[in-house]
Amino acid sequence: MLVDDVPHRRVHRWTHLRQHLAGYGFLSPWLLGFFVLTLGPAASSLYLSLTDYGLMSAPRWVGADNYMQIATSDPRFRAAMNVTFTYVLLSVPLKLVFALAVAILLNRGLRGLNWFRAIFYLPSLIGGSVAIAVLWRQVFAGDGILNQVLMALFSYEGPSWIANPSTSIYTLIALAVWQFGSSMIIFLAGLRQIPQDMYEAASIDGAGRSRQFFKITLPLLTPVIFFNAVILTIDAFKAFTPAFVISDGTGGPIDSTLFYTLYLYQEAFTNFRFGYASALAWVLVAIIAAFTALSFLSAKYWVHYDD
Amino acid sequence: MTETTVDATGSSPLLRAFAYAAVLAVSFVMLYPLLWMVSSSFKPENEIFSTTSLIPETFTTDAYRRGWNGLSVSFGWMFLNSTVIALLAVVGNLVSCSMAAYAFTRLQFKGRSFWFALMLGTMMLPQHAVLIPQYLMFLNFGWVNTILPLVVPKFLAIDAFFIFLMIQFFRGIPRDLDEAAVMDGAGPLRIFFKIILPLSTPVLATAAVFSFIWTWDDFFAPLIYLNDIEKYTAQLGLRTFVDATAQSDWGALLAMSTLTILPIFILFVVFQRLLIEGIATTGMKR
Amino acid sequence: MTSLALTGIKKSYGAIDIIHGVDLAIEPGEFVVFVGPSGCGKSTLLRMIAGLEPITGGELRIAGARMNEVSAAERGIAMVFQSYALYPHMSVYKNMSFGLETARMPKAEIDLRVRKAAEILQITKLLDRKPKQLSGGQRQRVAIGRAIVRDPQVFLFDEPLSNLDAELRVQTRVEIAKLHADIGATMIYVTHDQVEAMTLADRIVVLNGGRIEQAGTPLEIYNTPANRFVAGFIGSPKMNFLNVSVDGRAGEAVTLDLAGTKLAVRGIDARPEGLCLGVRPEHLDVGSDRGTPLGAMIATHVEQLGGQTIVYGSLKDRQPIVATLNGQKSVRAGEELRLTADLAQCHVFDAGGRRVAVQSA
Amino acid sequence: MTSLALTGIKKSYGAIDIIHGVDLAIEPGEFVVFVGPSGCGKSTLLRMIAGLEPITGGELRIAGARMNEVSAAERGIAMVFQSYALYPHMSVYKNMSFGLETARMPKAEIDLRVRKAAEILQITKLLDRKPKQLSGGQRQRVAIGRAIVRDPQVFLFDEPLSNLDAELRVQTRVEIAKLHADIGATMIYVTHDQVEAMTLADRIVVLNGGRIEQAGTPLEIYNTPANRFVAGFIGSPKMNFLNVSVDGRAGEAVTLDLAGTKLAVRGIDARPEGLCLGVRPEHLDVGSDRGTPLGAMIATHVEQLGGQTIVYGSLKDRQPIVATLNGQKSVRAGEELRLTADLAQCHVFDAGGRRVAVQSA
Amino acid sequence: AWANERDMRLFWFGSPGRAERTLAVARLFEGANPGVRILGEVGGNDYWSKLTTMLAGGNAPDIFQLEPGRFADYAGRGTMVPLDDYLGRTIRTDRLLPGTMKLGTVAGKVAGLPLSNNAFALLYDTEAFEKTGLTPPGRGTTWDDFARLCIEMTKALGKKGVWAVGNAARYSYALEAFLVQRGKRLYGEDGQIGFDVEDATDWYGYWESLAANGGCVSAEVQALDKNQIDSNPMSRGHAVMAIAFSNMLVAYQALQKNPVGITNLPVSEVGGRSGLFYRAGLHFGIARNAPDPELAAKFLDFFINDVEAGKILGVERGVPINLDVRTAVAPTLDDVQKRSFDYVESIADFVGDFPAQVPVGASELEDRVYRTVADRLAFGQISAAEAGQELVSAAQAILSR
Ligand SMILES: Nc1ncnc2c1ncn2[C@@H]1O[C@H](COP(=O)(O)OP(=O)(O)OP(=O)(O)O)[C@@H](O)[C@H]1O
Ligand SMILES: Nc1ncnc2c1ncn2[C@@H]1O[C@H](COP(=O)(O)OP(=O)(O)OP(=O)(O)O)[C@@H](O)[C@H]1O
Ligand SMILES: [Mg+2]
Ligand SMILES: [Mg+2]
Repeated sequence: MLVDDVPHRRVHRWTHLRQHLAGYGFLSPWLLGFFVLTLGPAASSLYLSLTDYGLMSAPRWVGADNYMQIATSDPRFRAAMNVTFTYVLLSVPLKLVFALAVAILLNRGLRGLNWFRAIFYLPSLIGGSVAIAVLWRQVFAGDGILNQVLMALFSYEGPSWIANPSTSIYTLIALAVWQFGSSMIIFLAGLRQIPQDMYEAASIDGAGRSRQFFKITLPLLTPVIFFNAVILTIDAFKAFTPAFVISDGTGGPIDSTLFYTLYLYQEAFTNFRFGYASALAWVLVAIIAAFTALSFLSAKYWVHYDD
Repeated sequence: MTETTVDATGSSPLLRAFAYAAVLAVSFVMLYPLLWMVSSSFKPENEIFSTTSLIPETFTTDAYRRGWNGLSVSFGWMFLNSTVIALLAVVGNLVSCSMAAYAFTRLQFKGRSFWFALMLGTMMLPQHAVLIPQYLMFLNFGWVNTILPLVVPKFLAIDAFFIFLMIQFFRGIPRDLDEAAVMDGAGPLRIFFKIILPLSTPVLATAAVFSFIWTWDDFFAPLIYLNDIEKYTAQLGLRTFVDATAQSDWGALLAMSTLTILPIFILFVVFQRLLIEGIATTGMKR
Repeated sequence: MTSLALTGIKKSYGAIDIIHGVDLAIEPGEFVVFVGPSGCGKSTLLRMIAGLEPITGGELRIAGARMNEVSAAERGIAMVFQSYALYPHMSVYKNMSFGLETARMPKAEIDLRVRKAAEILQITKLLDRKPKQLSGGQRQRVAIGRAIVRDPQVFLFDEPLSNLDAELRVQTRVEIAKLHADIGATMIYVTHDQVEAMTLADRIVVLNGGRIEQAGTPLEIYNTPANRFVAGFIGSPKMNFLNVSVDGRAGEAVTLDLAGTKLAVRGIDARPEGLCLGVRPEHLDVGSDRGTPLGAMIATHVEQLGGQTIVYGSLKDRQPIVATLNGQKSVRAGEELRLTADLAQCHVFDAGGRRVAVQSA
Repeated sequence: MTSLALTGIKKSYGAIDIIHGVDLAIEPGEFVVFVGPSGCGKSTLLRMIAGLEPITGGELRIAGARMNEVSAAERGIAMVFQSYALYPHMSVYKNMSFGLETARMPKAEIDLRVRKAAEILQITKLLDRKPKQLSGGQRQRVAIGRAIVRDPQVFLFDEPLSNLDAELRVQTRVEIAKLHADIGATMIYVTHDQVEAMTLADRIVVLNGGRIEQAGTPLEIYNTPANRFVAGFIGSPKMNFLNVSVDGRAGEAVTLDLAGTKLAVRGIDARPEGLCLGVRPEHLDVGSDRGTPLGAMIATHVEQLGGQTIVYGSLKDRQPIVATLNGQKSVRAGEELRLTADLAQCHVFDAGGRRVAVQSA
Repeated sequence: AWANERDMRLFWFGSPGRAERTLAVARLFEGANPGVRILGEVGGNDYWSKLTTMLAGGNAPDIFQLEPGRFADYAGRGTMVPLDDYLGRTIRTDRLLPGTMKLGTVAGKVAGLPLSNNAFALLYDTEAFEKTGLTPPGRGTTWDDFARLCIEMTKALGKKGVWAVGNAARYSYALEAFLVQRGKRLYGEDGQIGFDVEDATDWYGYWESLAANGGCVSAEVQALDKNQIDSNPMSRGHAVMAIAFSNMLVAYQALQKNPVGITNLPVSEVGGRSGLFYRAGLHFGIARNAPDPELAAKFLDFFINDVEAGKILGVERGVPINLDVRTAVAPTLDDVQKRSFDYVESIADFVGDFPAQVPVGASELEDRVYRTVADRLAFGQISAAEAGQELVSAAQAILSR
């Protein structure tokens, strides 16, 4: 045994090394991207967040001043947080429910399924195109189609949803829900992976459609729900384009659609306070990270993984 | 799997009719804004906002002509630019993200969960925060005003979303198959190319379509990195129709928006079958 | 106790017909076993009865009521799936209680039933585990437990024991028999296993290519198989089919030639071409004084099972033949053995495979 | 032809020990069968040998070289998986050639080997199909073919036949035996099928709870099981274990009391408490003149297998007992049968389950 | 290749029409200066993000376009080469409107070159006035007259959702005219605001009462105005008048079916100050990092002084500041352009002095103060007095940072 020990250890090291090498080999594009494209800029932004830095000026170290200001004396930060949390807390669940509901409807084997699927994906195709601004005004303005329909059906004279500061955020939530296509596609794929015999076993067990849905479909879909929820939440916190396009970058009316990233953007690109904007960015990262960590922790209790 | 296998017992005709009605109603509501956009692209400029009707009073393709030729570079050229960038992005994302996802799901190496957490972390960073440092970096590389800043990062798996997505689906491929390949003497590379990738066509198609569409729709990166009009993408072209202080050409914008959606819509229709098909595995017991 | 009646049941997938019209009446409380080669439609038939697969043609009645259009959930049937189909996200306990909860049974009653079934199947210790933490055999038992707890009127089993080890298999088989005796439910059972089929069945139904070849009690099937297919399918090792020719005929009596050995039988009338003699390996004896001599066999390969010795070999005319001998016999390859058999236990099949009733002359 | 040596092999999942130190030397070209109850660690042991599962403790040597840290690909081992694990996206041909292409074998050579293996396994016609177009049995053969083509020094099989029907099972079993005879590779085979174990093995290794209970030739295991576990595990129906007490002792000779019947044996020394007598059901005879009388048995339940009759019943003192009788015997429940057995075929186990060598006195 | 081949990047925002004209001038310049190549870059809505990024990255285009509202924010941070050394030499100033360079001066230096002139104007739908028989405002119309006119007009139109004019409380330029008429300024030379709470309160009070009496559009209609031509209530069919800039007439007309008239803003008192002045339409600046500022200056000279270039550019960016070019351009104009051109000419006797340069921080004020305060007022969240207070304190806070 003693004699054999030396060569064995070499073999041992080599196979282990090779395993690690393979792992890092496959990860290398990402690693390279991470170190070159992300880490450097992220680090410099972290540094800038501790400085006062404007256009054409050298960064000036101010320590935690920016963070202090955010925490204590920035009313617009609070406004932006308000708007963003409203958006996240409403748009994510709504979009999830909507995407799931449509995915389930479409999973029933309706004739012409391909077309419906494509139609439901259409709104997502338009992305953050500038055309959205016009379309949304057309639907949600005082004389928009929504109010015309409300008038015709219920004789209800609606406000100008998009212009009224108390309703404008909901038009953006509606936009988010409208573009549910990608989540729907991912849900559809997830639904297809649920083995058919699960439903057979459940129907033999006497379970009707709703019980099958709640006891089989939903639990087995939890990994996909989890995935979508995490992605949607992160994206919703970072949402920028909808408000940028629809309010033309102002976050108006009266800051009612001042998304966090929009505020960050204004600070950086119209007010040239790059340092402060960087601090805002890292506060956002911290908030998202907390949310994501929470969801990963909670996943143990409600997400079912098969492997 | 065929489209109709899901209802083993067949639902009642009433339920079916209800499902149809629901789907139809929802799809009309959803489509209205887009229908309006398409119909407005055929209206003269001063009719666009004066009516909510979906049928143009005066039918004209003028907006298309204005839009297509209105800029010093034809819109067709921008379509070409967009296509090149989007295709390269697709290739880049598929290659680099699937590699990363494979490493995260199937390979054992030190620091795996650490890198995984960092990978998730990169998803949380708002792009505006790193925009200027990134710009400086690409400027130093001499890449500004080329498509490299738009394309090279995709080859470096910058879109963690796709890694995450692929991880979810790779997990559904039975480990038995990897192990069988290991017994067949295959190393990680061969397993990746010959087993994992061929079995992942649905998720690869999904990633391909998503990344094509998202790259196609992206305007911020092209805006920042492309300077010459000849290099503009379709989305950038669209944005030049909207002008903060002068007059916007809404007709041309709507017309070109319609045209911009068309290719990706066709792409989607062609690929959608692949997108949602489950992973095909052996008809294994257990 | 419920009766089932299948009348002209058919199944097609698109243009391909899988089941070609099956007629079968199952008495209340009867234990019916389906056997047949892989792909013959056993599972399909079971699934049509369960309501998991639409019936293409014919009628299914349970307790007299037409069931073709009734949903699976409402047929009052329990089923053990070939793939187990355990709910991966539920514990073993939950897997078993799911059906009972669906029926809104009181919690205490559920607990009682689940624990009782778990005890029977020796999975009490596993109740908190998830299916993925179980070995193949353990999963199978959970699947059986899930059916048992519901105490239904009709049980369907699709190869429920195929992954169990010998001992458990015997145990579970006995449990199922006891279950049947206790609750008297009607049971339909698909299996590949000869012993299971023979021991459990009130009636065995032999399927082939979507048709019933024969239905009868185990011993009927064993002793008087309707045709060569059934004869070959039931029994392991398989019945030896030996080509024989008609050598001579004297009134009722016919002399058959088996590789040179003459056998006198009665009952064969016309069409003497393509006859074959069926002898089960366990009915062959070696070097015995009793029985009719069948000639010599050259042993080529010997398997020792402990309680039995299986000798593989061939007759003079190189026809292969297998003999199962009791106990541990020392036979070497190349050895020549004198075969005997009781002609009463042999069968003659005509060229069409039909069994011809013969008596030794 | 390669030898394997397992020395103190251990496996734990976290804190749970699954394999508790296995020592086993396998000769070059030997055919070793692992048997044991479900969950005893058979698959785990196989996977450790294959290199799919890290070895927690102990040493694995193949052809003398330590293999613990060598990757699966470099151990020169082929494995047939319990789940087949065919590559669903490749044709049968590709499935079989994959390993050879991995080894960069010339195309012509690959073709030759694949076709040869396909011929052996009778799947030449299926070479262009995808796995999902195959029946269970065909898939199994492809899985075996995939192992064969690589011409490895060591084959591992994990319950390869469990999904086949009786006939195919026999066929494939014979093919594997032939394969072993032809290529002479070392083979390790996991099964829960008694017949497979007995007929294929050069040596059977009986595992229980992660330990080796006994290793020996099939007949050794059958005839002289080391302990009560092995005795009970091998053989179907299971060996009867009958409680006996020591009634008297005269020098070497001891009189045992079995439910009132006296049996005189030799070879039992001290510790006479908790003895039990093991008799295989197939060694019991009913109403026979030969053998030692074991008393009367009341039949409670009878199973007719066609070639055999299994009688379940109990002795006078209500101990359950099973007897396997040759042929179709008409025994009714409640009937009293006189049991006899050849004491030379019986075993005595002490309180610890160890077999005590006894001779009839 | 040419030994002296030089590339020069030119960056502007605007309509495709503007791009066409600008590039044509660039080609003309290239023709006149062999070896020079001008690379045009057009921005749309996102011009400012891109410009900022390029400036921050030290990769700004040699010449870029700025608008008066943001001019000082860029000029004040030293992003541009001062033009003083080039003025009168490379850039000929002899035929320019006298004093125009004040429009490009920040902190005593000429930071950018004004390209054109325009002035505040009141645009109106002539048809609406004809139909209702009301008289369009003119030099004799006071703010009070205007209020009465608006209320009457709304009534006379009698259409739901249509008012006389947009709510101009949020337009800093309208406020500026209002202030100048009162002898105040929007911004003083000291870089602070040039008015007090009372002025602001009066301003807001005026619009609050006009809105309350139905003279101007509702808050919801006004809120959708992004301070762009096509989002203006008049363009969207909610008003028949708009307070805007003279050069916008062309664009407004394109969105209207009826002929659009142009006139001056109402005044505080008849015969008093008009509140109007010539302001810069747009600026061109030479980037601090430009490798060849001399060449860039040469281009600027060409752009404003060359008659052929002027003819190509027309009045698309406003009325040319070079008087010769003005004369040359006049006959080439169509009817609508001419109306706008004539308006600028016609108020020559009516305009006041050039204003003080807008201070650094003005664009932040535009983005987050003027509009927000006016909207809060319009939606009834605050009173006019509070609005005045808030405007002054917010403006002071931002400008003194
Ligand atoms: N969805 C389907 N489409 C087409 N053919 C099918 C389908 N399902 C089953 N079949 C075919 O129907 C036949 C009967 O299948 P079935 O599963 O009932 O066989 P089985 O008797 O249960 O076989 P096994 O013993 O292998 O389980 C097979 O030939 C199979 O190929
Ligand atoms: N990943 C794991 N984590 C914890 N325990 C495990 C794991 N995999 C297997 N086991 C346990 O290890 C034991 C041995 O499993 P193994 O699969 O080797 O059994 P086996 O002998 O092959 O059984 P079978 O005959 O049912 O296939 C079982 O009790 C099983 O529950
Ligand atoms: Mg089946
Ligand atoms: Mg196993």
